[in-house]
Amino acid sequence: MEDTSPNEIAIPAPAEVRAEPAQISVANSKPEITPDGDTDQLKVTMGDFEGPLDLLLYLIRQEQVNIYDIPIARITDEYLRYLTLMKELDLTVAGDFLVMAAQLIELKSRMLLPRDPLAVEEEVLDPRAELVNRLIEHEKFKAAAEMLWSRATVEQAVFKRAEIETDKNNPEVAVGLFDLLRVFQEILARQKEEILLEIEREEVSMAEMIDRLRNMVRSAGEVNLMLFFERSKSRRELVVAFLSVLELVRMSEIALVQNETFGAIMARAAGPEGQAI
Amino acid sequence: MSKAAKATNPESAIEVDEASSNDEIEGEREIGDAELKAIAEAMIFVADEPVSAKTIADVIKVERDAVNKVLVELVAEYDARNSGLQLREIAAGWQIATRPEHHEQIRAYLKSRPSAKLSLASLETLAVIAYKQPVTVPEILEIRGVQSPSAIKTLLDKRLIVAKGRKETVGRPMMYGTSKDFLIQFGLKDLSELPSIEDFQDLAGGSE
Amino acid sequence: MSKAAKATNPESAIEVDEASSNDEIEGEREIGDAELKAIAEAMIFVADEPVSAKTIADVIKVERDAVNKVLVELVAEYDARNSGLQLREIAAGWQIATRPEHHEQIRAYLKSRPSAKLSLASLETLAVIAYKQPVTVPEILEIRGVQSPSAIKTLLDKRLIVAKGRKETVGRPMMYGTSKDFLIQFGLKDLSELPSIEDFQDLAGGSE
Repeated sequence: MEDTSPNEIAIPAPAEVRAEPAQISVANSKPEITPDGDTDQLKVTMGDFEGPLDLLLYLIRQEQVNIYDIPIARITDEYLRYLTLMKELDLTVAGDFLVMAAQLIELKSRMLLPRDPLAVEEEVLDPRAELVNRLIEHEKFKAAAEMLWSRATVEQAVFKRAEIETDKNNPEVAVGLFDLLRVFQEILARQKEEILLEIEREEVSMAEMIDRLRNMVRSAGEVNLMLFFERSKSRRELVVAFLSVLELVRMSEIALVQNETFGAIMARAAGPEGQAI
Repeated sequence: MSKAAKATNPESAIEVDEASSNDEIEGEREIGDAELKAIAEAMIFVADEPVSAKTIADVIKVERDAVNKVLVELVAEYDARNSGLQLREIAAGWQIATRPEHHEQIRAYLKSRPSAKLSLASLETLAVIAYKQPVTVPEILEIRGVQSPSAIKTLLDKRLIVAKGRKETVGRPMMYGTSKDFLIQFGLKDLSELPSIEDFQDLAGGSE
Repeated sequence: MSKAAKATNPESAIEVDEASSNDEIEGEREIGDAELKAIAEAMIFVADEPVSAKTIADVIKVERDAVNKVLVELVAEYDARNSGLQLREIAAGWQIATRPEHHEQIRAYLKSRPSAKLSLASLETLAVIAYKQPVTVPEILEIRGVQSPSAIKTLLDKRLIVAKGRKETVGRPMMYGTSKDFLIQFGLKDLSELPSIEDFQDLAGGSE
């Protein structure tokens, strides 16, 4: 499976191969387990897990169990197996998944406790109730998201009139609260950049930059120009760096070589004819 | 001053320029339904966003009910003649737009592509905000079970949601709600047009 | 899955994603006059400049004469129903426009539009005033790096800012701050509800 994306791996098919592929309602919302052609392997696409609740809902579907009567022990084991798989796939397992794992394990142990025979019937709350409510609540919003998706799709098929003369007289933009903040931050960033520029102006002169490059070439033999340029702390310093390269080339102190088309450009000490040595 | 306008209504030219308040205007001249309908249609056409019946009523200086009446008639007329355009109510206002069934030809003409859809994470976050507004980031986390900072930022950038003040609780977190753009982009008259979240219950519980 | 959306147009939900190119559309299918008329109308409506009959014919893949015929019919229909709009042929092609006899009301409407809309210069100035108030013009200049005299005037005209007395420094410059109208327009209870840089960084820095 050379052409698999980083999110896909091949794992040996477990004994209980489930014939039915996972339901896919919205692209990439669910991991997909499908038989891979004639090999006896399963192709696992992790998809975009939107979070622990999504994974749980997926497992509940997968195991075909009643959401109101979840076999916690079985689902917890499955859940942990997936987290392990995600780790093996080098997918970053977000903290949210681990929190849920802890909750599941706790729930599992509570389910194992014998019920207090003296407790009044009404006080015996199913320890799973809260989780079930969260799952159902979450699933409702997933359905709502799909509804929004299909509305947006229809809306994209509807077009408004093009700009007309009167619009052009009014080139102003509607402004929201966060626009104020965004614009203010942009102004501050602009200001900061100018201040940095001021400081840089006093720091690195052309002569110093030439010396820096000369020393680097001398000590390392060759210098990757991209890396050299990346050291620049400001646009101005970058310009100075660029000019100093040109200057050393002009003075035949260095030569620029490229080992392959589109490869890195290297600066090397140059011989008398300006050839790289 | 155009001759056409003068012929139609010699006085109003002066009144309008003064941008007078409602009270000052002599609303006495009777505007017929046909004229009202035509002006309302023209006004909706030039507007760069949906126009409310109230705005139209205020500008023409008639009762809002009269405007509503002609708009409903106009909608029926557009439909009856199989126009390529539709008059529709959206985001608490009225708008003229093309009909979805011609989207292929229109798109071919405009050489446009459908714009990028929202990611699933953003859509789910948007759904939570739409139904639970005003809602804070911690509350969204509670329902979704995942952090959604980048989804919220995307929604703010796309102007689909707006800040709705702060919640008077620990940390005074910012509350969010949907915007007018949300209604427009999802073709909604107002929030009440959203199906009730409980309607999704069947889908949710019905895994068996 | 929205019932409303489905009811409106069951097919388009699927088709839209394909964003088919011109070539893919099978021009062979017979298009009736009514449909041709509707599409031509929609096309003229979305165009940002007058559209020639030839262009329409090319996109829909029909004879130019057929297009001319339905356009002439459309013009007559617009006129017959006393629409507020007209379909007219000008030098370069066909265009939908308002009728001159309603120009006064249209102009009155365009003038009346309340705008929370601002030019970028005004917006920047407002942002500085909102976050740094009370602040003087020289201080705003210092932060923005650009003079903003007309922006200050615009903001005063729109009543978004007010003078807040003079600063006891050289020249005693006037200080400005945001107004009550500012709070109302941006839906804020008080200034503490302004989003802070931290609110934004939480979102921007978040990973998902």
